[in-house]
Amino acid sequence: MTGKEAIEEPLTVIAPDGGVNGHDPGLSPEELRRCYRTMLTVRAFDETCLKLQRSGRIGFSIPNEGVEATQVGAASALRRTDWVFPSYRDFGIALHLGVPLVEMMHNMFGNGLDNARGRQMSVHFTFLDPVHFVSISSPIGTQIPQAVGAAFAARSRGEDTVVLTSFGDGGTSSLGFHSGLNFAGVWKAPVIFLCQNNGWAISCPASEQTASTSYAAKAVAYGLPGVVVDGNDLLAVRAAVVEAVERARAGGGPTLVEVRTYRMGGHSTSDDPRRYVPAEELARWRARDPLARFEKFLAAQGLWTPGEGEAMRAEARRDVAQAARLAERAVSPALETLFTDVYAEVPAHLRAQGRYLFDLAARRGDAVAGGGEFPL
Amino acid sequence: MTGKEAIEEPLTVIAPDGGVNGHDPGLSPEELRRCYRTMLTVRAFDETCLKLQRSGRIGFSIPNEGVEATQVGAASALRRTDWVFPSYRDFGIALHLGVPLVEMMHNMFGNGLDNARGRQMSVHFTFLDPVHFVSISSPIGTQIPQAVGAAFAARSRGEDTVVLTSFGDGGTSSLGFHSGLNFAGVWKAPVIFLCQNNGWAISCPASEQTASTSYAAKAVAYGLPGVVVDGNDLLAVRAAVVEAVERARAGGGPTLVEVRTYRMGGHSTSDDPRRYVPAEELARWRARDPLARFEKFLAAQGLWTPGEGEAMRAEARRDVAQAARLAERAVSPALETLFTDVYAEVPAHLRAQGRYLFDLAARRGDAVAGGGEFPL
Amino acid sequence: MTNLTLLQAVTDGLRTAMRADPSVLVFGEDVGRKGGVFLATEGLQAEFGPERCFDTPLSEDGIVGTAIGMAMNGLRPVAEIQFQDFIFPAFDQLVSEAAKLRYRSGGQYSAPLVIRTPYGGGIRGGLYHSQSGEAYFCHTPGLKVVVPSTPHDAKGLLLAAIRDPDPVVFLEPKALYRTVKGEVPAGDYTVPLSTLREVRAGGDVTVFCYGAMVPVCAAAAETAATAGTECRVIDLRTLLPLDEEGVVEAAKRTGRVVIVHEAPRFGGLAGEISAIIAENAIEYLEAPIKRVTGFDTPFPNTLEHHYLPDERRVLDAIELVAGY
Amino acid sequence: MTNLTLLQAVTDGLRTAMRADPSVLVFGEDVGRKGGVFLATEGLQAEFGPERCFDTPLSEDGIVGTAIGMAMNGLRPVAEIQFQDFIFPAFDQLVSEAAKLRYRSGGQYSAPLVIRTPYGGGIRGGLYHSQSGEAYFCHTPGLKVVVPSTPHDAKGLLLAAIRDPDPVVFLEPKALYRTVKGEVPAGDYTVPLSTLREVRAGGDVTVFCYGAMVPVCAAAAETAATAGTECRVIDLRTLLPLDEEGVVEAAKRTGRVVIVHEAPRFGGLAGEISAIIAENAIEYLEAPIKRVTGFDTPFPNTLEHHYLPDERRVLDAIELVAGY
Ligand SMILES: Cc1ncc(C[n+]2csc(CCOP(=O)(O)OP(=O)(O)O)c2C)c(N)n1
Ligand SMILES: Cc1ncc(C[n+]2csc(CCOP(=O)(O)OP(=O)(O)O)c2C)c(N)n1
Ligand SMILES: [Mg+2]
Ligand SMILES: [Mg+2]
Repeated sequence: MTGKEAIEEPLTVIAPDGGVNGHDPGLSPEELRRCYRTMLTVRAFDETCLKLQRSGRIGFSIPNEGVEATQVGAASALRRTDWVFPSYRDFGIALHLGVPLVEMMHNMFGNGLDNARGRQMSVHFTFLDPVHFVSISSPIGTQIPQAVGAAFAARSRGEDTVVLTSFGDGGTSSLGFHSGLNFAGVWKAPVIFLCQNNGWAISCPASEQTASTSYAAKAVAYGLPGVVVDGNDLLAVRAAVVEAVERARAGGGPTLVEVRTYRMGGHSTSDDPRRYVPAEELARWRARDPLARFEKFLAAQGLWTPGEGEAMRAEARRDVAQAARLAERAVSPALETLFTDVYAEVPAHLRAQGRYLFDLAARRGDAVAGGGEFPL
Repeated sequence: MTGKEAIEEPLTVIAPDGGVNGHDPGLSPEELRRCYRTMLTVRAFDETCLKLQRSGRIGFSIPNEGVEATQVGAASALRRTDWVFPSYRDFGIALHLGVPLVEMMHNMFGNGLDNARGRQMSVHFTFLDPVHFVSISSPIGTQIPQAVGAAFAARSRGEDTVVLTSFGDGGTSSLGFHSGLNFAGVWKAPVIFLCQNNGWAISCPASEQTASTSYAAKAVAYGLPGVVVDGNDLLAVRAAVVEAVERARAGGGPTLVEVRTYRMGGHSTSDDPRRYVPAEELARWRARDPLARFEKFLAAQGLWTPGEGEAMRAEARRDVAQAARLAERAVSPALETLFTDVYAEVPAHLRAQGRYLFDLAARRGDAVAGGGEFPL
Repeated sequence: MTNLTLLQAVTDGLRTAMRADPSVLVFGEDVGRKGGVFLATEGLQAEFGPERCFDTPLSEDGIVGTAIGMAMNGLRPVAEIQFQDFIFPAFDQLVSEAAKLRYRSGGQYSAPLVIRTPYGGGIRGGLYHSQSGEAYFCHTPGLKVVVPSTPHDAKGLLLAAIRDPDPVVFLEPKALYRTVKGEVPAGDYTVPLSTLREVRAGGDVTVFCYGAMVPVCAAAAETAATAGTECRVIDLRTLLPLDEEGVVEAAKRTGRVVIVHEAPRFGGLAGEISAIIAENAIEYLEAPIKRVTGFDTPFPNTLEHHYLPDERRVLDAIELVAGY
Repeated sequence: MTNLTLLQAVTDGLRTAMRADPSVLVFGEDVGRKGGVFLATEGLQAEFGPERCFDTPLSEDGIVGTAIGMAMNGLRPVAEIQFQDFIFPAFDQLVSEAAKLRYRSGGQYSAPLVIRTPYGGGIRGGLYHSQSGEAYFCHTPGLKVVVPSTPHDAKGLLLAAIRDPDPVVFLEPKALYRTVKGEVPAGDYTVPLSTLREVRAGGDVTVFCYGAMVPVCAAAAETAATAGTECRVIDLRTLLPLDEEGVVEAAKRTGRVVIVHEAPRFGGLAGEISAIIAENAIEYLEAPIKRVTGFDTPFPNTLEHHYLPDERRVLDAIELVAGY
């Protein structure tokens, strides 16, 4: 007798020629094109944010180039009533579930219309509707046990809501991974653990993150099913997540899905991956671009032509540019937001600190912004 | 292809009739009898400490009844130059590696001769020789990554020292388990992870600690070999640990050894296991007493008769009683020990606090001990 | 009204909260079958079932992390950390997550949870079953920190904490669990957070304290009174958010202040209290602001009674500031 | 002597320590190939090889836990925590283990390690790349806490910390990494721990500060001087063990005190400094002890310049106590 075994042979659906030999993605032509459109928007968002950061108009961004199929494939398996506990590299999940672009841009600029009131660094999104896309925090892995708790709560009310939490290869070394997966296993909580193995944790290669033969194999330690999926294949990711979601809704408990993809950009707009990423490795993955892969599939289905693709890409760029323009014009957060939302009610000591700050500004003028740059 | 598999069929050597069909334990008759003698001393120590605690002469003790074979079997596989990062239920490991009984009793009484100067609760031993039996702390699992670091250091000097760290079934849920095994896997550190699955984490049954099919299976998550051993079979434990030690010395890296045994006493002398342990479960394990098992083996080898056993048991009890008498008579720790060993040198503010305390005692008399009882 | 120990009052508070609100649940290590190592949750699993009172695997990070997720999604988790000394594996979830969730999400998400945990010395628990870590939590904006010292407050403050919209660290003075008894209303009531309690009236010296130090200070005050020094003893009860105006006002009344806690002095809460007074009432002070605290060392075992502030030490400080 | 930034001085200190002692090694997240996210360890892997400078898996608990074991067994680990905000997963290893090992083992075992970590605001890093957690470490007996504010001290204090027999948390003011430059001796030297540094002489007001607040306070002092108020600015440098006699003596000299740090006020180190003074120099005080600190909230992002103490706020406090 041996421990539960993880399936480490990556699941693939879309062949290099775009064929899927009979696989039914379970999506209408419109939905398939919407998946493609979301991926285009994610990429356009990346391009725009890089320009904005380079020109100093936003401080920081996180590239999603290369992981679009993972984000959209996973999102396509969820309902809006489900909850997402994301990491900072899950832009496409929120977008595909219906969060308006401009709301994300408000966050990128940290302006007064940002849901987080400009309190967080950019890409640390928080959304309550149309979907619970839970406030992202920087510490790696903390969202994992939280997702398990939220799933426990949903089930305790008899809902069939499932919770998807996403993290990277580096995230598997965090405390939250260990406690979260262990509690989920014991509680049979309706959670999908989406491990996005994108090859790197900043400059630490996935191969040095653990001696485990795969990240999916870590499921064995918690008595969960674990699978590996080709993350550049939108339909494969979708298929694996759909299966995990169905298991969770049916009371079958959690699943660990390891998605094999690649971070084609740097860790962030402040990172220079050429310091550590082998050029040939990057080239190998560029040849496996998830968008090109999906275009081949759509073309084979008669749902895509280069011309249509170009038109959609231009449209996506326009949408993103438009959202950026709106967000850049928006007001800055009000000074009061320094003291609100620390507690449900502003306590006496924070009211006093607020009065002091306003009085100080009146007597000695406003504070001036410094020039510090984010290194990563 | 699947993840490394753990061997979950428990390794056994000593048959119910005491036979080992040809297995060579690799120990001389004297050494075999010494193993037995150590187990007797462990049990005598338990009995004495329970009496001492009940009569209020010590505050607290941790029963080892049931896990003696695990402790001695593991210790018998080590050299005195190896390091041990133990838990609080590893009394027999220190004893078998040559730590004098009286030194342990000094700790049980928290007296001035205790290596820890009476600063720690009893059973929180610390020894530097004859073996590095590293200062035990109460927080579960913290010793695990420390053991990995100590092993890394030994190897960095080219030593063939190995490090054994011991923890319980509950300990596998700790942060230290996750970080320690993961780092050890990546570093191929010469460490033996001894997981003592004794059925319970205080009142939490091993079955509720994790959904994993075994604790050994958790090795898969870190790319380590994992094995399960019958922990009431001294020779089986020894065989498994010897194999792990040889692998580590040879540069083959760490091993996770899950030992299946049973905590026949309560969690501690303050715990009442009848509140939660099913009587029949206890009875089942009492029938598998590790001492009786080893006696059968020794008898089969012509190394033991009931008479000899009785004589040795009486001798063990005398030794323990003698050590207790000495320790109880020893002086209490000096007041200065409140302020020393916080840093290598006593800093100014602690010298000042010490002066204050002495001056206060001079002016207002000594502090009086309170009557608080330890609940667990 | 019934006469209960502080421990029984905690259990009564939990039972009352669980009866009043089905979204309240209790979990942690050994709180189910065993009823907690101090038996604070005894009988709850029997009454409310294993769905609402259960044991968890041995991970404080998991306990607090899952509690946050539950609280985000409509439950009112009351998690027990077996000893405050063992809360540190959950420190990241408490400090980085529970404390900051409402702020960083612009109020979209919050974590109305309670972490109950026994703290302090007096049971011969050594380094790891005796610590008083309140200062760590008090320096963490977004958390609330509550410490009862009587059975009445233990139940009333616990009920207030469970119904509070923000995360509360509820520190239970284990030394008082069975040593103090008092009248406790049978029904449902709350003691509002962030309010001080006058333990004893007196016009000469103000003594600030909380938790297990309250009876010690009260006893010292009685002894001081026999020598003619009348102390006003204030139980802070809620350490964060603290009633700072109340503290300043109480300091001004006597101009002579003693602050007492078990935790080490350096960086302890007494420093904050002292600084609030030195910032807002300096001209009223007629003596040094005296602190009586644990020493700046780990917590000892055999000599713990020399480490813990006792009546002797508090009295010494009272006489010093009174006679200054 | 060479003119280096504070960041270069840190790297120089690490290189000097590694050259002098083969048991010194440097590890953490991204410190190898990449040379650290701030490039503080740049070039070390190239010079000393991956055995002495290497990356670890993403676990602060593992980093500090293994560092303790290495230190116990003869190595001198210098571990980097990428941002101080991410040290909390290692809080248990730091507080329960590194800080208490020598004490609980009667001196048989000790953990002479250094945890280097960038702290503080000024880089638009938001809640989790800006915090100043020194008070958490300062309330932990057994740890030493060091904060340099000049290139010279950064190298000299780091070398002293690496050679110190006890565990040191070495907090590097990231806001000063590239903004301050100064003369740094080329060779090997140490700046003794637990000593204060006079940044500026002055007889009217004493300003205590450390880390990134030192240049802010120095600038405010210059401005105050133009209006006739001379401030004595003291850089605390080592927060634990603090030179308390030095602090008290400095407070007595002027009788007017301002204490400045970035961390939130409540439970912050300024409270401790204030209390030490109110306990030992009350009769010398001629004004309230003023604290200028971060607000009692999480760290903001867009508005961080309103949160951080600046020259305006320090000057305001100086004038208040000077004119009291
Ligand atoms: C607890 C913690 N430690 C360190 C960091 C700094 N950090 C930010 S991202 C990152 C790498 C994460 O890698 P991975 O989990 O693979 O996610 P990816 O960025 O590749 O999507 C690190 C070390 C952090 N945010 N939190
Ligand atoms: C971090 C931490 N949490 C909780 C405790 C309280 N505690 C002491 S022993 C124990 C159970 C340990 O069970 P296991 O690891 O199986 O070891 P065993 O006692 O069975 O040998 C618990 C929860 C602790 N010491 N440390
Ligand atoms: Mg990654
Ligand atoms: Mg156990």
